[in-house]
Amino acid sequence: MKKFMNRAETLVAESLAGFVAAHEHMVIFGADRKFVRRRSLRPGKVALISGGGSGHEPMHVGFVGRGMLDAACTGHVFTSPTPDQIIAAIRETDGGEGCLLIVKNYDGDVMNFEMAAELAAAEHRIATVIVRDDVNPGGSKRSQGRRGVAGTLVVEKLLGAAAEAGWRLDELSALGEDLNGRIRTMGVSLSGVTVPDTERKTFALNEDEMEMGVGIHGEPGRARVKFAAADEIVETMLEAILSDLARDRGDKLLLFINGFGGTPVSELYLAYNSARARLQSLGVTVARSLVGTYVTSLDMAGLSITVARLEERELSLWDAPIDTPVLRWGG
Amino acid sequence: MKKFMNRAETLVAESLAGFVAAHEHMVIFGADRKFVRRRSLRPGKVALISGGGSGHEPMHVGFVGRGMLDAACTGHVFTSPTPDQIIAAIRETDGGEGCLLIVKNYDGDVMNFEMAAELAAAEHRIATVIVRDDVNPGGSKRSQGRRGVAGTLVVEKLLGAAAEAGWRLDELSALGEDLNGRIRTMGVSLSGVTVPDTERKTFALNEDEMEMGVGIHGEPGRARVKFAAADEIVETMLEAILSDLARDRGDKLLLFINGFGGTPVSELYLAYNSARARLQSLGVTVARSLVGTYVTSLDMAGLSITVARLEERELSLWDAPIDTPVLRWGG
Amino acid sequence: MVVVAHAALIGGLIEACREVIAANADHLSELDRAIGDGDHGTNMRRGLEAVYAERNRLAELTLPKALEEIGLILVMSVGGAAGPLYGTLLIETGRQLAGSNGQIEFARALELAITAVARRGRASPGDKTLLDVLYPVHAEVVRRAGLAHICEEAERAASLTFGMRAMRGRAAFLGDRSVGHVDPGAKSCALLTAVICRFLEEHCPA
Amino acid sequence: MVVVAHAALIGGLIEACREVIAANADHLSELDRAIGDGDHGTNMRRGLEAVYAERNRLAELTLPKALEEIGLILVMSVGGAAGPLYGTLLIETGRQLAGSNGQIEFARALELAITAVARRGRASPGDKTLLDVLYPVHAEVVRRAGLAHICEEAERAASLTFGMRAMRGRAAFLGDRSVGHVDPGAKSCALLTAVICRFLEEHCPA
Ligand SMILES: Nc1ncnc2c1ncn2[C@@H]1O[C@H](COP(=O)(O)OP(=O)(O)O)[C@@H](O)[C@H]1O
Ligand SMILES: Nc1ncnc2c1ncn2[C@@H]1O[C@H](COP(=O)(O)OP(=O)(O)O)[C@@H](O)[C@H]1O
Ligand SMILES: [Mg+2]
Ligand SMILES: [Mg+2]
Ligand SMILES: [Mg+2]
Ligand SMILES: [Mg+2]
Repeated sequence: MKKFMNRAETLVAESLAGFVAAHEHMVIFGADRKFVRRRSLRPGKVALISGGGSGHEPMHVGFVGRGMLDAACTGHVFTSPTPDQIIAAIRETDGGEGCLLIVKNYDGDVMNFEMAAELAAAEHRIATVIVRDDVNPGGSKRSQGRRGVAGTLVVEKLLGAAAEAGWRLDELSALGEDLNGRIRTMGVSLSGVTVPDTERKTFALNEDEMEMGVGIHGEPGRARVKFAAADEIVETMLEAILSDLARDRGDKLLLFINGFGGTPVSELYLAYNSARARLQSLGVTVARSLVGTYVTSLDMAGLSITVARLEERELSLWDAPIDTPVLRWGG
Repeated sequence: MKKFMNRAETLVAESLAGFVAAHEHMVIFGADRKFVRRRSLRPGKVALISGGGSGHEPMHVGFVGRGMLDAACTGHVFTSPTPDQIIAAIRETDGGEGCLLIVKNYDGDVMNFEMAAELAAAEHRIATVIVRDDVNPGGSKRSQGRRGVAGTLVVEKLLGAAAEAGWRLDELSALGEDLNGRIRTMGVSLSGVTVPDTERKTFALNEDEMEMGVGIHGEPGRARVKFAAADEIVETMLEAILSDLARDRGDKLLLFINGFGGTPVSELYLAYNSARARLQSLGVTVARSLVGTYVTSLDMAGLSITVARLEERELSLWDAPIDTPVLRWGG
Repeated sequence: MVVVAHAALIGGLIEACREVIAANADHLSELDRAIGDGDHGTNMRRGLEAVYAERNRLAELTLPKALEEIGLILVMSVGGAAGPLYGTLLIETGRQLAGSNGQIEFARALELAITAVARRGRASPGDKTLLDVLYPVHAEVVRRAGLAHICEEAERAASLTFGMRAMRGRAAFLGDRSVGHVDPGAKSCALLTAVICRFLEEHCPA
Repeated sequence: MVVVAHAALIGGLIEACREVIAANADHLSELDRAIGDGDHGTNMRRGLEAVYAERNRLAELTLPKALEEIGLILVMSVGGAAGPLYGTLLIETGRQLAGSNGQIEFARALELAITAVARRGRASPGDKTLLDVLYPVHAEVVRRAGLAHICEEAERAASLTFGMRAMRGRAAFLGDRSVGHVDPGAKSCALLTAVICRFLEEHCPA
């Protein structure tokens, strides 16, 4: 494992320090460097806080800024941040309108954010949206259900725009819950990842194998299958996504191709091209697009496809101005 | 080699088609898909055209848009575009103020752009800037000199802003030439790359080795050395860069950490943190920063450091609004 | 058997727990790599090191208060799934022991704490988690089994997770592919139970 | 020896060149991988396929015009360094032969074309490029050596690049590490020279 690092113990802190310095006009560290927040908080709006383990960069810190998040808490690699970080972020960003916590559905994240919410509940109005965009991993009913993966970016962008527009805490919370039914993601991996602490690959694949249905923590997926042509891979993934996504004719779709860290952007665009053609052949129009390396799993080679079914209201929220280190558009 | 592709022969075309479709509000294909250009050309300005082999995505097509390039020509992987592509781009974007060709200093690129310029010279005013930002590879005087690498982004951004501001062809050409003396880049690689056509790694490195002084075509560098801690690598690179860069005290520096495609952004920020601290300890202030995966070498693991010495005039050009698929800031 | 003072008991337990986790961290991460994200050993070690750093302060506290504080330290340092789970276990045990003015039996306090852990984790018996060690350990405590026996039972319970299909935690995403591996959380729980039993056996009156 | 018609000569040469490049493309890329970017075989094959696709049209042209047209096709299809270099060689040879109203000797036309290639590439003898085959081939043509001899000399010249330090092209970035490898462009040039000589020997009057 060759990584640009000094020591495994300080890797997350050093990288975060670099991130904050490189974007110092937009973001600053919160108290004790427990989180990263917008340089200028806007009073009178609900505060949006997200976070999770590191290893998914540029998510979430890259989404801190006008029109998206107010603060992001980062844990160790693939390890949820701890409640003290989340509580500190709540204290520093809640301007009186309450806090919305956006949490990916992993037991660790859910439990840590939950403990933070319980401990801060006496002094703050808090609501939580748990993002569950992963296609149904086919597990039994009793399993913990869908993971929160790349679709988290979509949820955070839409809620961020809504919060900026003055939506109240309960309205945001309702929108977040509603979005969970309309965003689906599926991931494919061409390689395991090396967690810096352990210096070992999470799994090994042969030259002609891939893992289908992976999440963003280097864990193996649903099934190990034969590597195939891009069109074939995309078709399989879209089929799983569309059959898991309640759908009306005439829906406006957002198509988001996300790289896991080790895949060149040219391949992502090739997959986008393939996915868009496939959707078109099914009579579905792509109304909005995003292609890039946003929600990663360290240096994993692979990508995920996210399809979101958006109504007019959400299309406007998607188009609304955004100014963060990573996503930037509109006036 | 596992890549998301269908056939090696159509890979570049499919990826470009995806790129154009994903950013259809900003860019379109030129005639016969020979190049990509701004959707709406602005009359009365010099046209900026760049290009090169593919494999460096998102450069150059990602830089087509307001405030940067008017058109970009893409060749096969690591292979210069052909003169017919460049001539077509000249014809379609020259609004009468002439064309500036921005070319990375590789023999193939230089010769193909040169042939295009010769063939189009009868009907168009054309000037060429050959970017040479690579630190001196220590070759003899007769060698072809510095390569054009990640610093190309800086040159294209500054010239793009100047062209947008109405600079004339000769002024742009002079600025470009002048910048060549003030931008230096050095690259380090942790892995060879797999050229899709050949399906073989360009070179193989052991777990404890890295290549110092690499370019962006998967070619080996100046020297194969022992892998080291990030601080140490950064120090070696900065030393080579600074000693090759004429420098006045009080200079305003732009620090640009560029990923080669297979390196996670978190590692780039860690390297940025290290480089910034090192520069500070040398009494040099970082005035502008850029961190990301912009000028790549397929999926190579590695990064380059670019330092540019900018005067006030160029700082304003850097800050000037830009609206391209990849770089976006300002009003 | 050496009877030790209360402060030395808490300090000694902390030290023993820290040691067993440090010695087994790689193994725990190895187990986690098979069905999770490979960091359970690292997470637990970070937590135990944080507790160890405060052992002098902790040793001054009453047992219930010490348990609660250790739980909070684990919550704030471990992160991931294990932090809130082990944290809740200790915090709740401590609070139950404290709240009842010493009236509550240890077995009952443990039971309520385990219930809190299950609620926190939305987990049930057989889900292939650390609860699959906690439940049998509690059962042994209830029937006042000897320390050696509890220790053995914890080990046995952990190894039984080998055959289980994970229903919670990251391992659940593997579905059937989670079968055939020992759960890392169950393993760490068994290791801690064992080292605590052994320490008590050596240093405490029966 | 079989004397062939003019059209069949051009068509046959195109076919022979295309064949030798197709058969050696992997080997040429292999050489390019050692000191360049590993695509020389692919680039040349793409070029020769493009020429081959137009062989019927090309076979109708005069030799000078055919050479110029082939050069243009190579320029517009090969890309990279090899495209403009091989292109310039053929375009200039054709133009020289045509411009002089047939007065110019082939050796002189070739000389001027090679000079144009060197100017295009800013390259000198000994720089470890295809010029290191072109110069000796030209020298053999000047002294009216037999085709078999030219063919041999081209091969020898290509193998001599093994010891050279590259001064132009991507290989130049390797400095001393470029020594000890045959230059891919020199090799393709020798292969083409050899196949052309052999074809002419078989099909043309002496
Ligand atoms: N929902 C849950 N309920 C109970 N135990 C759980 C749950 N999720 C995870 N665990 C336990 O936590 C262990 C994993 O801990 P750890 O690896 O430290 O956290 P993470 O999964 O966040 O990386 C699992 O082996 C399992 O015993
Ligand atoms: N400046 C130059 N002058 C002469 N020949 C050159 C020059 N640059 C490259 N070459 C020749 O071109 C060959 C490489 O061609 P190719 O691999 O197709 O192009 P690229 O280097 O663009 O990938 C080299 O082996 C060398 O013979
Ligand atoms: Mg973890
Ligand atoms: Mg090439
Ligand atoms: Mg884990
Ligand atoms: Mg080459």
